Amino acid sequence: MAKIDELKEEARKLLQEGKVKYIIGYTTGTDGWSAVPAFIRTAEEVDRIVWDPTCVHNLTKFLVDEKRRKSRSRKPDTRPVGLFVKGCDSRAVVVLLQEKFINRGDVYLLGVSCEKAGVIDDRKLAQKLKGKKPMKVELGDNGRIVISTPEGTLEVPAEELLADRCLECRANFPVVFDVLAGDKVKRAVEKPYGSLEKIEKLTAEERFKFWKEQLDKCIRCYACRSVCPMCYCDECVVDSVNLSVTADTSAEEKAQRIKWLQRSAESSENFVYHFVRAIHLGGRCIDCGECERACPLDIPLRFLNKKLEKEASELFGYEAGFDAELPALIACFRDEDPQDFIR
Amino acid sequence: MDKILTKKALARWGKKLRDSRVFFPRLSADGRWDYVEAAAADELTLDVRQTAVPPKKILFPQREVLAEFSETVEGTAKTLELKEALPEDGSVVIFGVRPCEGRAAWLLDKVFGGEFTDPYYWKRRDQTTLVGLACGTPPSENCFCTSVEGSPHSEEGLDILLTDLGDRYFVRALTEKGERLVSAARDLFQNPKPEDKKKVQAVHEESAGKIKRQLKEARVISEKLTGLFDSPLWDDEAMSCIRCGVCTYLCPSCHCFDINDEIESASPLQGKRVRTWDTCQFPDFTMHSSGHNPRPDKASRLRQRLYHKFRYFVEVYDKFMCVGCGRCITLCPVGIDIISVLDKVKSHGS
Amino acid sequence: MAEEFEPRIVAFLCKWCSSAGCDLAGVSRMEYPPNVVPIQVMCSGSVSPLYIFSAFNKGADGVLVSGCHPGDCHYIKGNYYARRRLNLVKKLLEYVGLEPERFQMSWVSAAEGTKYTQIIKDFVKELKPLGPQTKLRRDR
Amino acid sequence: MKRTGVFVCHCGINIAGTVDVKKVAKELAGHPGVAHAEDYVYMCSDPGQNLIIQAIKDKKLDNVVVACCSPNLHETTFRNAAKRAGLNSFRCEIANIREQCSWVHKDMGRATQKATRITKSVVERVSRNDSLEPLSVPVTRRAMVVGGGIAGIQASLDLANSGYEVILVERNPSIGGHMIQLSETFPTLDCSQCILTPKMVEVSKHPKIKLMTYSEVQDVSGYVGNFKVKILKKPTYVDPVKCNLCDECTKVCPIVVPNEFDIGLTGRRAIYIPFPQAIPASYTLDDRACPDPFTTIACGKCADVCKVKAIDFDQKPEIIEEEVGAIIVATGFDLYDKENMAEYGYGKYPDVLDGLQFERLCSASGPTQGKVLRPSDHKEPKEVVFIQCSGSRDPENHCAYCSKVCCMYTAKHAMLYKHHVHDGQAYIFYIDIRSGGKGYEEFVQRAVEEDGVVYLRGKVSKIFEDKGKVIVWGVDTLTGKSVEIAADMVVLAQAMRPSQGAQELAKKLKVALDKDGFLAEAHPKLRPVESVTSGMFLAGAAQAPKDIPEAVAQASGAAAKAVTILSQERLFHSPTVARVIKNLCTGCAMCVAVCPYDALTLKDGQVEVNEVLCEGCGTCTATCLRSAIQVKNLTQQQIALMIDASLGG
Repeated sequence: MAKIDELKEEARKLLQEGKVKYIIGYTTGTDGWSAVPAFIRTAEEVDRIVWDPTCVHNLTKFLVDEKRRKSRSRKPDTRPVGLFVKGCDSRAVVVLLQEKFINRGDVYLLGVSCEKAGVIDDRKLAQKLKGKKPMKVELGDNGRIVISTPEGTLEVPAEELLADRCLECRANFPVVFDVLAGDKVKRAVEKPYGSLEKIEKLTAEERFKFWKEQLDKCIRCYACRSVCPMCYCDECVVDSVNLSVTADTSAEEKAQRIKWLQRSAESSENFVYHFVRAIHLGGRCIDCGECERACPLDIPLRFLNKKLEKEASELFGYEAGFDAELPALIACFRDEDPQDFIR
Repeated sequence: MDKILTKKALARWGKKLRDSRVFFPRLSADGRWDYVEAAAADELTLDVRQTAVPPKKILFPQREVLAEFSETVEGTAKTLELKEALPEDGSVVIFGVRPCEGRAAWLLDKVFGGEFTDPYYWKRRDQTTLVGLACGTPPSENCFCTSVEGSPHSEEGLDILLTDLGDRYFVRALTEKGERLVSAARDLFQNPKPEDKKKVQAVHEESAGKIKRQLKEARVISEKLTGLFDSPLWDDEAMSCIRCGVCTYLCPSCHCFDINDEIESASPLQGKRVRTWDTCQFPDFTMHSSGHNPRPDKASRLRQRLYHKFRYFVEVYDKFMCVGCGRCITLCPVGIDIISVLDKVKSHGS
Repeated sequence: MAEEFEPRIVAFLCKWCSSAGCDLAGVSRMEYPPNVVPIQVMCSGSVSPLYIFSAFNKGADGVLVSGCHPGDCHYIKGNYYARRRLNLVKKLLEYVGLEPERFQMSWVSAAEGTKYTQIIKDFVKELKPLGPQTKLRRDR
Repeated sequence: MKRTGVFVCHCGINIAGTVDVKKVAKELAGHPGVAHAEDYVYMCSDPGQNLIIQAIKDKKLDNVVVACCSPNLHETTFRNAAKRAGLNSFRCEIANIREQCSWVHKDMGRATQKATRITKSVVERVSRNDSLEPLSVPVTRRAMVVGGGIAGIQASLDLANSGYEVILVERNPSIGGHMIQLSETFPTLDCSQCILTPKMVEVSKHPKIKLMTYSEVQDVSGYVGNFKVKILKKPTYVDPVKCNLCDECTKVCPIVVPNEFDIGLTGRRAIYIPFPQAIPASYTLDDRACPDPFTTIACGKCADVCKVKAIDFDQKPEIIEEEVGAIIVATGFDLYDKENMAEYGYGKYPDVLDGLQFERLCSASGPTQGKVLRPSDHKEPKEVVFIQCSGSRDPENHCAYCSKVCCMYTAKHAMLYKHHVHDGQAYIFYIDIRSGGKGYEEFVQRAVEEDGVVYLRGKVSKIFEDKGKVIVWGVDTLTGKSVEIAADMVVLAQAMRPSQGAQELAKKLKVALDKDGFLAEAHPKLRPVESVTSGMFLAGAAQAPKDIPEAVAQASGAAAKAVTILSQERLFHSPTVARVIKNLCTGCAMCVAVCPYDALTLKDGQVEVNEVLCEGCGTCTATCLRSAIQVKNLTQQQIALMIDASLGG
């Protein structure tokens, strides 16, 4: 990870020469050890930038705000935004390009290869530390993660702390970037969808029980969609405030807009919400795992999106976020698409 | 009324209360702490880490049916019947409530009380007994109750405060409700000895010292806010905000709600009027039907959250609407830290 | 007395093939159980996954989407998009534990009144043993 | 709140027989937004319509729902009624409670409940309808006819004589179809070629007909009134203008292949003219037969002997693009291949012919100049067995349907045979005799009485060769005796099938096919010459087996239908097209990708709809992740309400 310094140099140059508006990267949060998003505007600030296995966030999300700001300002600053991207994040950028949400020129991509590691799952870390407070989490040599705590440092094999999605990642280095730190080492994943097996092997009734328990927890804080870079709609269809509201829509019609689901965080409504999110992410989710990480109630949302990712690849040979020129999964078809389920 | 309860007896106390619904914090299958209703077999356990969802969910549930309506049709004549739906009767006991959570209830009392009282809230509140547990060690890294006029052993809002004395609890009944709960199992309790009281004193003083995080001069900040409404500070601080509802939904003192009619049948008209949690952090919270939104961006929404907690509420009730539980810090997906934001407010311009 | 359970089914029929096929079944006076309320859409390609989720949420015991046979779509290729999109929906619903029988899709041409009749008969027959769909239904 | 009126039709007992229409009306009266609900015995009758019009005026209705038969039947009727009452016609919708309810159920209670739900859902839909005005588009006032058989010829002539340009596309080198192969026609026994050739000539000379033979339709795009067609013109390698029909080329051509015109009874050269009266009168070099006209491998003898230098090896396939307003499909039929007939020897016996081969055998222009001789040894057959329903009316093994013309042409065949071979004996095996048609029954009687044709009622179980004879085993179901005939020749009345390649063409044209592969008409009774795709019409045996007079009649019908479009200055296009909700569209352009009509384009980050191209299919709606594109009067909001209504109440 030493190469990160090259990126910081690049970042400093970009800011000095005014090539970018600002840079979205990571810095250490107020807890003193875990990374949080940072918005670096001056060369001096560049020193705040950090790169370690706690850099979980998919910063691509902030391009959505950037676009909003741009559209609102009268004479927008058209310079690109510098953006730190991991492999998964870069695939999010590809999807945003594919959906013409951004232009390639809008971003200057500072790519970081996860090489053989990735980012950690703070829940796994907490379990390892058994109450000890971490002070720093770094990637050591030979794929071990080094955690320093007041009680001393401990080294753990990366696999034990890495987020599940990193363990199943097939793009552990950026697919698109302007500069790259680290090497393009492909990690071999023998079971890209292994984590799904334990659910898939259940009976229908067991699966329903599992998902009901999980989704009953949902309080609809919408952290999952708020943190998701693919959820860039100004307004989510499950909220549907403006839908079909035109100049001649009566107040009454506004009041009776479509309610695909109720606001109440009840089982049935939560199911609809998460169905809609899952299906809308079909062929778009790039498995950055942010939804699952952001969920304050630990709902394993990744299992929903991963399932559709699997189906898309197995049924239609489609993989999201590798080629911005391809049509979207649901905007194309093949004559030989399976139809065994159709009468 | 002060009593002593041995830890062994705690479980039996719980059993004695079978005529009420008993809640206490438990570790769920997926490793989260949560206030859940005790089943007959369950052993009461206390002193745990902070739950993600505060006990607010019991006093002020995320979904509250306010009324049910149903229409009857005779030919073309229609009559609409509306019937209020108060929470069902039945006493509730919540064990292991943290002093900050108790204080939060005390703040909600002010909001839902006063000139206009909220029957739904109060019915639940009145039939619920809060058994608090003083924090020996802070349940969260981000506790800062002492900075917002609370303490790890504050009593506001609680009916009983337990203090852990190692092998036993020091039980202080603070309200009639609390005393009733104790007398319901009189034989389990002993009277405290003088040294017990000293020990309690010690524990309390010590625990306050264990709180690491601090928000200095909260009152000063509160004053300072008045001048900063239009400050660019909010834009900077909100840069990483993703406009989710975590900080507010999981805040023990946030209490904003939305009211909707849930139509179940269009003809004949049938449905419920329900109150659900809402949050100032959602874009549509202030969305007008005209499409205009007075709080159009996340900066204005972050500002609103802080102003409500540290300015508007202070103006009305002379209290902070923050009890320093630190949930919004711990659970924010992007690490926005209310303490550091407020510190910036304080240092702003000076 | 306990009545026999009668499943409530919503059927999205494309105007040109399946709805016409459904009409033909009528013209030919074929008989099938009245459990299905047809909703005519222009093309199976216009059936949004939201419709299916919503129908189950509102208490449907079964949902049918029927369109033209591949290659016969009045709108050339709408049914191909439907086939892909709704395959994903089906997989998702089954993944969360909904009985596979509850969501079905069929190709019914304007000439296939008999096929439509048979599909409805089978659908109802398959749903009856399952009983009411409560998993996704909003409790009313 | 919009005021909706609901009108429930009894349709005599068609609906009222199984649906309690009064109850439906009563239920609907209580539905929110319904200001008026009533039932009437025949809503489509004048009094019925007046009742609607009155109610609209008296009750100040904004919307109308008529619960009756399929919208395909009376939607227009009631929308016009609503219009007469001053409503926008798009504020009227139909609830189909007949075809999709009363006709398919018996249980009155449940049928009534279903009818109520259907009607309520349509009430919900109409309550969100917009008032719309039809869009209008100019019409390309020319037509294309596909297929140059008698049907295509007739349709082309009728259109041309009504003053419209016609492009007649025929894939073979000459027009004429199967009719030109026939010897005589029933029931008049007049010569088929004699009555067809004048029409063929008229086609070739008609100033308004552009004849494109040896050509195939490759692609059709656009919509009624404005189709764009791509036609592939295959090279004939012969310049018809220069060619003087001297026939020298065929004399020198070394290659012989089976002659399609004589269904393989004779051979032809690689360069050939299909038949003497071919239109256009010109030769064609069949590049599938000739080794390779493009290279020196080709012997080039034909070119050498051609004095007028009409042969041009450099001709290339051409794609010709045409714009037309209407299309008539008359692709005709083929005979069901003898090789499918296991019981009749898979067509491997030379003296077992099919109907068309026998026609050629009898034809003056045929391989035997009209003498009936067996192909095997050119002897005159003394006993001939004709077998009807060969491949027809046999759902288990062959075609389920009746090919309709076989009874008649078999009778004709037997007669013609007797006229050629006076001392011969003709037997006909039949299941039934279907001789419906002017003079048809008399014709069959004549065969029996005048020509002593022996009709045996029964099916032939087996045919095999034995000592130069064709042995026929069958059963006479009237006498119940099994019959064995040692015949000299057997003629199979093979079933009629849609012509080979019709299916692919139908796909290109977006014309539906029925279960047997014939072109499907829009309505079996009321729209027999229209396809479901507006602007496309059907004629001749491509739609179903039929005889010449029927084919001609249908062709004229199709032509007349096409004129109803071509005679318009402008056509009206449904305004129920897609609309973009700007504040939701993020310009991801997924809808642009899925639109089958290229009606959507991305412009400055947002999608725009070309309303003339949009057919309102709504595929865009289902694709859009933000519901930012909706089809007018069938929005997701409307569907959501319909779902609710169809489950509740």
